[in-house]
Amino acid sequence: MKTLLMTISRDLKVAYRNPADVINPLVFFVIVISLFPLGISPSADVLVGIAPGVIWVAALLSCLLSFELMFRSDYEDGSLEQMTFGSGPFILVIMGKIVSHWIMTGLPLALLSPLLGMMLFVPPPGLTALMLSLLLATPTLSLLGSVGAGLTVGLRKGGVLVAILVLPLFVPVLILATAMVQTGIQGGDYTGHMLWLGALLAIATGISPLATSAAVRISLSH
Amino acid sequence: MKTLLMTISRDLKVAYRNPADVINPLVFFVIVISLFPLGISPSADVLVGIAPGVIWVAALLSCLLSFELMFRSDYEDGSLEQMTFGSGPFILVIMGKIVSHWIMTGLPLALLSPLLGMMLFVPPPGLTALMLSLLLATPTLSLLGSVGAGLTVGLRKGGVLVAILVLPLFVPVLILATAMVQTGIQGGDYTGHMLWLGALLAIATGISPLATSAAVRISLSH
Amino acid sequence: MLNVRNLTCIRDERVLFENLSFSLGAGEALRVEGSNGTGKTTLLRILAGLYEDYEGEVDWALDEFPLYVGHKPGVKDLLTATENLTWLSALQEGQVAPDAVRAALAQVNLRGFEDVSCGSMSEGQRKRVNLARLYLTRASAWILDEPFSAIDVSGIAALEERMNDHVLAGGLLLLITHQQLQLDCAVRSLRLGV
Amino acid sequence: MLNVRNLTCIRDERVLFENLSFSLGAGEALRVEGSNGTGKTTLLRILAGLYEDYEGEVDWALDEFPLYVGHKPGVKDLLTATENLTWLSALQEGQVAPDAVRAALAQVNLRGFEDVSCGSMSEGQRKRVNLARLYLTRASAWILDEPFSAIDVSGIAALEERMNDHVLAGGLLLLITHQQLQLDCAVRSLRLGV
Amino acid sequence: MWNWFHKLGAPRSFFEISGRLLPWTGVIAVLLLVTGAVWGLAFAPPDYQQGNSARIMYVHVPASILAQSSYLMMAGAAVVFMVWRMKLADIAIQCAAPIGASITFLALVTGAIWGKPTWGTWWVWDARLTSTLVQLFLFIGVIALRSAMENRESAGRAVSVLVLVGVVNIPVIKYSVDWWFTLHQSSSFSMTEKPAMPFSMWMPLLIMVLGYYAFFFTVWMMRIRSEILVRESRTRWVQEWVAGR
Ligand code: HEM
Ligand SMILES: Nc1ncnc2c1ncn2[C@@H]1O[C@H](COP(=O)(O)OP(=O)(O)OP(=O)(O)O)[C@@H](O)[C@H]1O
Ligand SMILES: Nc1ncnc2c1ncn2[C@@H]1O[C@H](COP(=O)(O)OP(=O)(O)OP(=O)(O)O)[C@@H](O)[C@H]1O
Ligand SMILES: [Mg+2]
Ligand SMILES: [Mg+2]
Repeated sequence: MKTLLMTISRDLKVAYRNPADVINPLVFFVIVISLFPLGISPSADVLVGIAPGVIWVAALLSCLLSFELMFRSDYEDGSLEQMTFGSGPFILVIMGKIVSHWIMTGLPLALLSPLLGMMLFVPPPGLTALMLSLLLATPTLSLLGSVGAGLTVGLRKGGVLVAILVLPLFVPVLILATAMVQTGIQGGDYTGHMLWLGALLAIATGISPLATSAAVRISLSH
Repeated sequence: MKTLLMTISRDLKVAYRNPADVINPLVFFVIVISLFPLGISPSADVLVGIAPGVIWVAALLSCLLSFELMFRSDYEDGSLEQMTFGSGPFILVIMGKIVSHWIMTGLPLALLSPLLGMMLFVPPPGLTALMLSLLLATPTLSLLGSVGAGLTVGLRKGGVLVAILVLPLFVPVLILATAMVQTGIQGGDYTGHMLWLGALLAIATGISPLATSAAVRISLSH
Repeated sequence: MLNVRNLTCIRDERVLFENLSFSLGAGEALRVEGSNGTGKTTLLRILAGLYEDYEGEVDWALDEFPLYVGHKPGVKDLLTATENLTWLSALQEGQVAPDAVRAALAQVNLRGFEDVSCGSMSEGQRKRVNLARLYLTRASAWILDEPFSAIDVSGIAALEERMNDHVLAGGLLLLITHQQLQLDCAVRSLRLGV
Repeated sequence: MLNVRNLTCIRDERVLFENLSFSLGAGEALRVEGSNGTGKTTLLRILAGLYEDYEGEVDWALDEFPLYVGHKPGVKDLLTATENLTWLSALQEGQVAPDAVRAALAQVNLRGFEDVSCGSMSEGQRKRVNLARLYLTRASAWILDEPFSAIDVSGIAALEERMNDHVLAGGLLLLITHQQLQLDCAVRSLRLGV
Repeated sequence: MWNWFHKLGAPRSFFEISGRLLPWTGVIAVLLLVTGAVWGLAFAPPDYQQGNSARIMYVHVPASILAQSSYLMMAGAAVVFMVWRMKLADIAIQCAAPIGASITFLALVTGAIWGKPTWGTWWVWDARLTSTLVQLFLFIGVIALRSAMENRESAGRAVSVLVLVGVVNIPVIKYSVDWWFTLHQSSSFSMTEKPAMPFSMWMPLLIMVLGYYAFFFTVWMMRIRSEILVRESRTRWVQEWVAGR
């Protein structure tokens, strides 16, 4: 437990020293979303129809870009290999890194999302659904993404390889979440969607930390 | 001139040794595009309307992710600093790197695009416009992106910072190119758009290599 | 404490070592020698559990993990010397007192750099931050891969003294260095390569 | 060939050197000394044109760029030793014969590793690939920042011989090392720090 | 049983056993495929609605079925590799991925070709199609990860982790995609209602399915054998075997 908290506080400290790591994915999120009115059409009817999909795809992509940073700098300066010598279980270190990743990426995205929803003319009930869906599903993204990040750390392949590994895994989250937002926009009841997203989160929590710590160990030993 | 060719052939050799660097952006492109039907709607009517925007945004993003790789590995292993000691002008090295980036990213994207257009139900005249727009505008992306890549190399910020720096520059390209594809889909004449895209390419060719070589020098001296 | 039996490692079709067996007890120091590329780093990484493509057996009888110092500096550029050292030691030791951290930094001659971020340090200083762990650790086995690289002459002397103390106090030391080594304790030597 | 006048460099409020002036002609060697963090690397990077935040003047009278070897290995992991060396030298020299490249690799004891990618080499071997340029270059000024780190004893001896030849043939040498140096030619020394 | 398992797991004995098996599976595959193809393409009755274009079914359906089970087989090999560290299993994963990817690709392409006459379009974002596409991406991920890692030992383990995470996700993906399709159905096409086929149609289909499996195993074994030769090229027995050819 102490290992977990220690890791989280260290990672947050690094992020505080270098706030760009937190701000950049957010800015990226905003920019990608604002490309769509430019590339497709500025009219409200069109935009509200595509809004859930666009916002969610943008959220996926900005998470994706940040996965790379999850382990890379620790790998490069050798701190990752030091972590395997910790007195606490290694999986707690990994969980700490996943939690701090979510605090730095998923959480701000969720908090920012209503604003972007408004930019795309999403009505208020839709905004609530949007934020809830992000709060509930971005932890799953961080968990699944950590596996990809762990597998590719040290491969100098940029974010693209991680993207290929984890995007297929994100498909269910995307489908459920956008359906939830659409239901919300139409004023429907989306408790069922939330339960399903919760179930996905539970599955990911069960599997990912184990898989990631195995993955990181493998990446270190080569 | 020899410096230019030498650099291109070296970079292509590295890419050949590690084809993933070329294939991955393509796969990313395909995956991002296939997220949209999942996130928005699978119906042909909706998809053909958003197709030009979606394909172009995906192309922008997969270029973006690959900019990072343009100088990073050369920076990390110290070859970039060696390049400044070359007997030929440094700007030729930079141009070589830009050209090889385009050959490895923009060109394959353009060649693959008709297939993806088909998946989003774009009719044949639109497909031609799509491919032409990519062929004409991706060099501009490589040129502009190189400036961002040069400025951020050595900052360990992942792709996000580059994205923020260059995305605003990409806006005119995006608007012109999607307008061109839309005209194509509706069976109109898009020579005017092509001229404009050509003009952007000419401007970028004039400015970017200079700016990039200055940027790289700055990044090195810190 | 350490028992190695029939260790064989082959990388890229090149046999680095074959059927290597040795054992090392408390208070013993082993220096791994050999020219560049003979497999010294690979051997130490195997012993540290960081490389697994080998055959043979490695048995440690240890209560805690060994302390490993590798080619990489092992410090985060964005954190200060104090923060780095606190984190690195806390990870392994559970908890460290701030005073102890300051004292360790002073030992490696980084007084005045406690709150400088490691990114604005010289090569040697960054390495020193990592090596300051030698003054904090309770690990009984040390695995040091070229700890002296980038360190200046007086720094090396201080490190040698610390290693000496460790071995005399019953610690185990595994060391690679291409430089001359002046330890008072007995140092066994293992030569790799022809 | 090199004229330095009133060079002052301040990093992070720390004065590294102030009003440093010296000049160095053909056939002269200068060793920059000082403990860790005194500014040796910074000085050499300034002279190589890689760091620009200084005051004072640096004048080179040279036809071509100097040869610079820094802390980083300077080789691409994905390319083989031959490819790396060919590219590195061709960049500076225009064109190099394949035979010359093979010969240079043999000089740094990498015979048999010509076609191994540098990513699967040991630390010292990677450094040797970069240092093999010393056997190919026509540059008359060499700037070497800790060239001996990670190199084994016999490798250092060979490099020292090469440097000696270079200086005796009228070259200029700027060198940092924390290790002992045995050159037959005269070596001036510049001490940084207190 | 265990004895046998371990014996088969040694690359050398696998090489020898598979060497004896290979001609048989090869012949069976060819026989089944030829019979099925001739029967299905030339003699089976045309579909009462779609006419002759439905004959592509004999290529498409087996490919789709095999595409799914090949991932499961690969996952089986991954479990074996993670649990017993059997080198052969790693080789099996490495060799199965490209075949599986090609079969999945074949299922997609034949499906698309079939879609043109029946649905009037090459591609529809239908649940089955989409999950097949996602599966192709999973295969590609496996291949991409393998090719990105230089060290064979760690590549094997990394790929197994990925394959296992993927296999947990396959039912989730399938489920969510099915559910998504029913949520906002866009077109009236559906493949789920299977026309009750006459014997003269499903028999050649069954033969084709079996033929695809036999073909898959044959190619898989051939790839494994050549990979064994590459990996064990230093050992005496490989050198003797090569010399003996
Ligand atoms: C790219 C397009 C297509 C893809 C990716 C695709 C994929 C699949 C998949 C995954 C299966 C499941 C095999 C199983 O679970 O047993 C399947 C079966 C089948 N497909 Fe397709 N399909 C495509 C197009 C078509 C078209 C256009 C038709 C005909 C109208 C068609 C007719 C069938 C039939 C009849 C089956 C067997 C049904 C069964 O045994 O349950 N498919 N296909
Ligand atoms: N990237 C940097 N940013 C800010 N300050 C730096 C940076 N690198 C070094 N410094 C400062 O400059 C001083 C001199 O560093 P330099 O690398 O020149 O030392 P050095 O003499 O080469 O030391 P060493 O023997 O350890 O290599 C250091 O004490 C440090 O305070
Ligand atoms: N990442 C790698 N991939 C494949 N082979 C490698 C890798 N690193 C090293 N090798 C091989 O293993 C051999 C031993 O490398 P190792 O790093 O153990 O040498 P070393 O004795 O530590 O050398 P040095 O004194 O240069 O540090 C090298 O000759 C090289 O052929
Ligand atoms: Mg070593
Ligand atoms: Mg230095």
